[in-house]
Amino acid sequence: MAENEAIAAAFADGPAFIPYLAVGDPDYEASKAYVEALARGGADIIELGLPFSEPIAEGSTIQNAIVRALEGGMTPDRFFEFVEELDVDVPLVCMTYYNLIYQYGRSRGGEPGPEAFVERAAEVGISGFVVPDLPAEEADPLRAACDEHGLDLVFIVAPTTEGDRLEEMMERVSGYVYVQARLGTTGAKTDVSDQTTRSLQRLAEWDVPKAVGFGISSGDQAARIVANGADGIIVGSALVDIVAAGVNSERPVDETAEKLAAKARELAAGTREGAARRNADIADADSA
Amino acid sequence: MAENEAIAAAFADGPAFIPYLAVGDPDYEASKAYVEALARGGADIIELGLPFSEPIAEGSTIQNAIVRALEGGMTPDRFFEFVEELDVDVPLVCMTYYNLIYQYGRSRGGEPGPEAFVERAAEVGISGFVVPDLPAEEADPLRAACDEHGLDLVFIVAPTTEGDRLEEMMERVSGYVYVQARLGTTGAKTDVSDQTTRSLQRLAEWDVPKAVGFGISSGDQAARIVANGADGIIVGSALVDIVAAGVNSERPVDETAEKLAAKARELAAGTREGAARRNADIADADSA
Amino acid sequence: MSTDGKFGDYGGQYVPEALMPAIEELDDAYQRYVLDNEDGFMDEFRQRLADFGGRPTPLQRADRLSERYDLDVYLKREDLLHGGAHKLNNALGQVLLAKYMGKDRIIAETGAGQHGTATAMAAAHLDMPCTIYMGERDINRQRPNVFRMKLNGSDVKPVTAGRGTLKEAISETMRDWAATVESTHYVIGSVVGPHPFPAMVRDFQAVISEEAREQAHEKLGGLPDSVIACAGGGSNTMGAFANFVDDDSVDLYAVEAGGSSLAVDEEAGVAPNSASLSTGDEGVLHGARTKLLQDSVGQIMESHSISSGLDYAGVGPELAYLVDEDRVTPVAVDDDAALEGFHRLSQTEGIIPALETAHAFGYLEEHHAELSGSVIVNVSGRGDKDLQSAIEETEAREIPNAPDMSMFSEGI
Amino acid sequence: MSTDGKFGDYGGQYVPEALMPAIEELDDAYQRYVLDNEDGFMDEFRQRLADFGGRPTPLQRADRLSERYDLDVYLKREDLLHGGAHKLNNALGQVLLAKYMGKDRIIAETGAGQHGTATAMAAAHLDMPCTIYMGERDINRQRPNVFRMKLNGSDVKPVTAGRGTLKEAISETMRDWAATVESTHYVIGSVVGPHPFPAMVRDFQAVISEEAREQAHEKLGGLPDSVIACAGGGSNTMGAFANFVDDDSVDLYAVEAGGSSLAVDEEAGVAPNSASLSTGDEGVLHGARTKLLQDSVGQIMESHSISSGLDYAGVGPELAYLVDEDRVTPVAVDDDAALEGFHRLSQTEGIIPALETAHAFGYLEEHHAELSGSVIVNVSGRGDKDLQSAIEETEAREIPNAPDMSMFSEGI
Ligand SMILES: Cc1ncc(COP(=O)(O)O)c(C=O)c1O
Ligand SMILES: Cc1ncc(COP(=O)(O)O)c(C=O)c1O
Repeated sequence: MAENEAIAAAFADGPAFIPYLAVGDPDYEASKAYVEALARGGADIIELGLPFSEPIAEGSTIQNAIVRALEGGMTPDRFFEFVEELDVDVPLVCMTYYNLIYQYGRSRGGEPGPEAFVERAAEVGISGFVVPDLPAEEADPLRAACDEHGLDLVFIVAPTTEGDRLEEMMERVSGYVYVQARLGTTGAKTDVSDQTTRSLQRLAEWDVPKAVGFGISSGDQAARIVANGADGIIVGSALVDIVAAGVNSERPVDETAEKLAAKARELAAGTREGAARRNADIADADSA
Repeated sequence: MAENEAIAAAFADGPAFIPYLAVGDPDYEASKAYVEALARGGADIIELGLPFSEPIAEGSTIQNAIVRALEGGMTPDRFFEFVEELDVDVPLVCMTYYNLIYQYGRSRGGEPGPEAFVERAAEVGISGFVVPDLPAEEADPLRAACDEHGLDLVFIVAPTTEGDRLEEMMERVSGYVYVQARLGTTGAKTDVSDQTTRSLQRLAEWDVPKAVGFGISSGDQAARIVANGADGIIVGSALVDIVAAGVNSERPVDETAEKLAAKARELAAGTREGAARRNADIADADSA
Repeated sequence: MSTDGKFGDYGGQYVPEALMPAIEELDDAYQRYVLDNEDGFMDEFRQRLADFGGRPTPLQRADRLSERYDLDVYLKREDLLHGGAHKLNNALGQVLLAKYMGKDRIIAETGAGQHGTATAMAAAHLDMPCTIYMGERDINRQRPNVFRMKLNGSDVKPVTAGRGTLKEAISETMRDWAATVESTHYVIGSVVGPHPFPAMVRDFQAVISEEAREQAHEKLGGLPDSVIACAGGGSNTMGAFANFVDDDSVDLYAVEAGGSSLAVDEEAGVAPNSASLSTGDEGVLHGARTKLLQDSVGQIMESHSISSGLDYAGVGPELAYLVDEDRVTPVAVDDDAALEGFHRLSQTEGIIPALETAHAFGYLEEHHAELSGSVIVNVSGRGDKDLQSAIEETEAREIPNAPDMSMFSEGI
Repeated sequence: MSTDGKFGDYGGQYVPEALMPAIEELDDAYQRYVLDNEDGFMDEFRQRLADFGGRPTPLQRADRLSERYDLDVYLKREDLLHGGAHKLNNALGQVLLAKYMGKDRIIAETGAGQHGTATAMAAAHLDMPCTIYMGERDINRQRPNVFRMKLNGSDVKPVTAGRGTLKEAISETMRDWAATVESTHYVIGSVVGPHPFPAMVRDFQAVISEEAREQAHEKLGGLPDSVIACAGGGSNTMGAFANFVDDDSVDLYAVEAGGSSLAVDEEAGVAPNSASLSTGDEGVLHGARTKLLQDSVGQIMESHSISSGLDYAGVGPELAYLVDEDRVTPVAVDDDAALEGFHRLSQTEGIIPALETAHAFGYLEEHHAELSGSVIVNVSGRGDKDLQSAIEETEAREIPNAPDMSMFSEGI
């Protein structure tokens, strides 16, 4: 199984801060400014959502972002263009639903199947995928295409994922696992579930990085989660909320970008802070 | 079986013109003027409708008259008062539905049954009854009360009445039979059905007077029907139409009364004319 | 019933002479086809009720109501009959009979439209031209039912006379019939009118209790202790009672619409209820002697109920007789109790009853403590037709178990 | 079906990881209770379908249509099922299954409200708290159904996200389920979604063809030549086909909504039809691989039909498979033909069908000459819910057999 080097590098020197935004929300240009703001704010990896019309795994925050992006004219080809034009220096992970990946070949006159999509993604500089509606059992064709192009395939591990299913997933995962902090769909929440801790324990035996997402909205939370052992934190809705607020209050794009950068800085700092605490704990434990 | 003398007298010197009006239409005083106008116009007998809330045997013309009369406050007791006060010199027949006849005793604190109603009717000078929803089979109590007070009970013979039913009816009838000119309910029509002729033939063997009604609206028709052998003609809707027109155009009561009198004169004249023609025919036949 | 069309002193044939041949002809057809199954009429009727109507309807144990009332409550599910009410049993029977009689046209009157829709369905099914008279005001209040009749190919004739409601429609239908008796059959919608209608409609509806009695033997191992049915004209009532009348151990309850009050307003000629069995006096209406809501001189009173199908001043003569004989217990529940029954059955058993039917459940809710053992309630119809009224009437009152319906305050 | 939840390449479980345990648990329950009748589950299900639902529903010969088309037309009368459509077969099965699984809460999404009302009824009947998600726009278009759900005690939650229609309601229900899988069962309304739903819903609906097959033996003396059913998600379709699939002599027709045209508007992302079997491509939607209406890059297209119950961009994976295998013939009729079918059945047989069902009759009207012998048409539901749309849509067109509806131009 290939491992994408850029992603591996992002986790190499400590826990990673991984923000998410829906690409094209609310339009192409603004969206570019927002993603670049995240990079500026300290993102180690960025998850770029390619909007699908039926986002069954999303909370309403991201669902609304997707509706805005689609209304703004986002398509797979525009998405690739977007990535190509993007001026950032961090690895990019494409988060989308399987039907868009599967149909892309056909849209270019070929057969349906993931190869064409992955090839094009690799071309524009994508480093990996998260596909929330693709279970490990159905993932072999996409896994194979990723391997061919040196891309990672990230799976989401739910609090309820265990036993055989977990095995199957861990056999196919690369880059990092997306540890779902709690049941439910995406959406900013203030509590940090101790389901997270249990999940991290269950995953301890595998040495792939574990990035925790779902409901993280503050630097504080990020710090606590990383202190608890996470190798990364993924933040989506809390950032999309800023974009949505900007849209609703018709704020200028650069102001919203600045707010996003600030939030990213807070979260990145929280991530480092958590890492420091954890190292201190380990040091404590060592010295005890 | 009693025979009411006044009614017998009305048929004694030739065919009778028998108009109908709903009492109290559109109000007590106007109604009195209208009935008196009919008498003035040459009525030989007058049928006075006591309005019942569910007049199932009436056409819409008379149904609407009944609604007006009820809204004008007509009740059985007001009806009797009306008859008592009426200044006309022709026999009066009360036309109403059986429930009003049946309940009157109870309304005066006694038992239900026709006696009280008939007694009171006799008192105020009614000479007979027509009860369109009372079949001969159910008529014995009313017949008995009529006999006691010397009142007639008129039955309606439909074009379809024959055999045993006709026998039963003819056994109980007195005064005259109401020969229904055609199927259907009351209402002014211009054609004179030849069902009438057949009905008259069927009834020939009984010597009770045969008055034809349902749909007669002109002196001409009256003449033809009487010429065909009828002993009387009954006219309701054509007269009620005049009352209704008066109500609708808010015509003064005396004008409407005058129109009614004029119509009555036309119909009475038609009746005499028919009688003359029949006598001539008979004379012709005799001389042939 | 004696053969002269009387139930004690009730019943008879108080109709205009012009209609007598028609009802005599009908009586003859009733005797031959219905009572004697001539030409296999009843077999065809039963087969069509099964295939077209969906009979037998279930006798369902209502587990949750049984628990609530500490009774064995069984529901006879006439709401599942095609059209959504017991009305089709009768309409199909009469339209088929008209065919056997060689008639080529059907007329009927309808108030709320339930009988009209049932007749229109039966007429379409049997390819009989059909005219339905309906008061103009009722047409405006019951548009979905009017539309259903038209969809089924019936000619709906608005009656503008008088107040434009059921009574004027009845007169208009009589008028049509009086003029067309030879070709036309008048389908009366309940166990009312002149003989043979009360007996014939009862016999068509008796399939309800015929099935229920058999189903009770299967499910309860014997007879129920009581049978409860709402009563307007009384056709679902007589249908539900007929095969239990001779079982003296079975108590029969006819639940009338108590409206807003059992007292009457003589002055206005209005009875704010439709409880003719409970409060009416003997009299003659629409062709039969029966118990009526009338004022002291015998004018028929305007009745009232939130359920238009119970809103009638008369009642079937046989029911009047059975009440006088103490065989049937007449009871009444008011509009509020009926709405409570409506919500109770909807919430507790997942069955939304017609507002007519809801009276039976209102009675159960209020009086279950007086009952014991097993009870069959006749679910005479479903409530889809009543959603709008149920919202409005519920909003106008304090019904303890009503759901929050604020979102519907502007109508559905 | 193979045991991995696939029908050929179709089907599968394309769901967020958080739901996998729930659908694995459900799959286990499906195997045990439904397939192996553990604890007598299927016996209780069948008994409740009979008593509460009114099964069996008749297989009725449609005499007048048979004559018109020179065929033996038989109607499988699912319109007589409690609630007025086949939907209850599935809803009752799933709510009961949830009870057996020890769940204490039910959720469902609904578009037109048919599945929601069926679920609300079943939940009331079985005393299960129930939440129904429904797009805000759909709520406003389907108020009577919303009211029925509330009357049955369900909590109807308006979904305001996006356009406020079915797709947003589905997402919202998924969201609820993802957060509450342990206590809650999600009742999917058709043979769609991840395994085991397509197989399980088919098995609950298969009672339709189980009965029909037996009834055909009684009434036709053998198998029918064809079975016709409308197809949205395809649950009434698979229910009507399931027990005939192995009978090669029986032709199976799935009638889809052809809408206004079978062509698509890529630009607008709109397919003015819902004919995914006839015109769709393979893809992944709502948890399963199946045939879909999608644009060239794989975004799901907005579908269209006058019947909201057919208005869905996907279709059950098993149907997609049976079409690829040439076992099921996919056909489509347009809105006009569906309305003609609607009026035809109403006028000719006295049965007002749902607009969904009307597509099957539109097909019969247009293509009867291509059929021969005996045909069973599945009358998946009754049209009471559709009266308003039927008026509006009929008025907007030239439908040859439409009745005069001018009196309804201001609505019913
Ligand atoms: C459902 C239902 N139940 C009862 C009635 C009352 O009629 P009856 O007393 O004749 O059964 C009606 C009349 O429309 C009705 O629709
Ligand atoms: C009466 C009726 N028929 C058919 C359908 C379409 O669903 P399916 O294709 O799952 O049977 C619906 C959906 O609401 C319906 O209500």
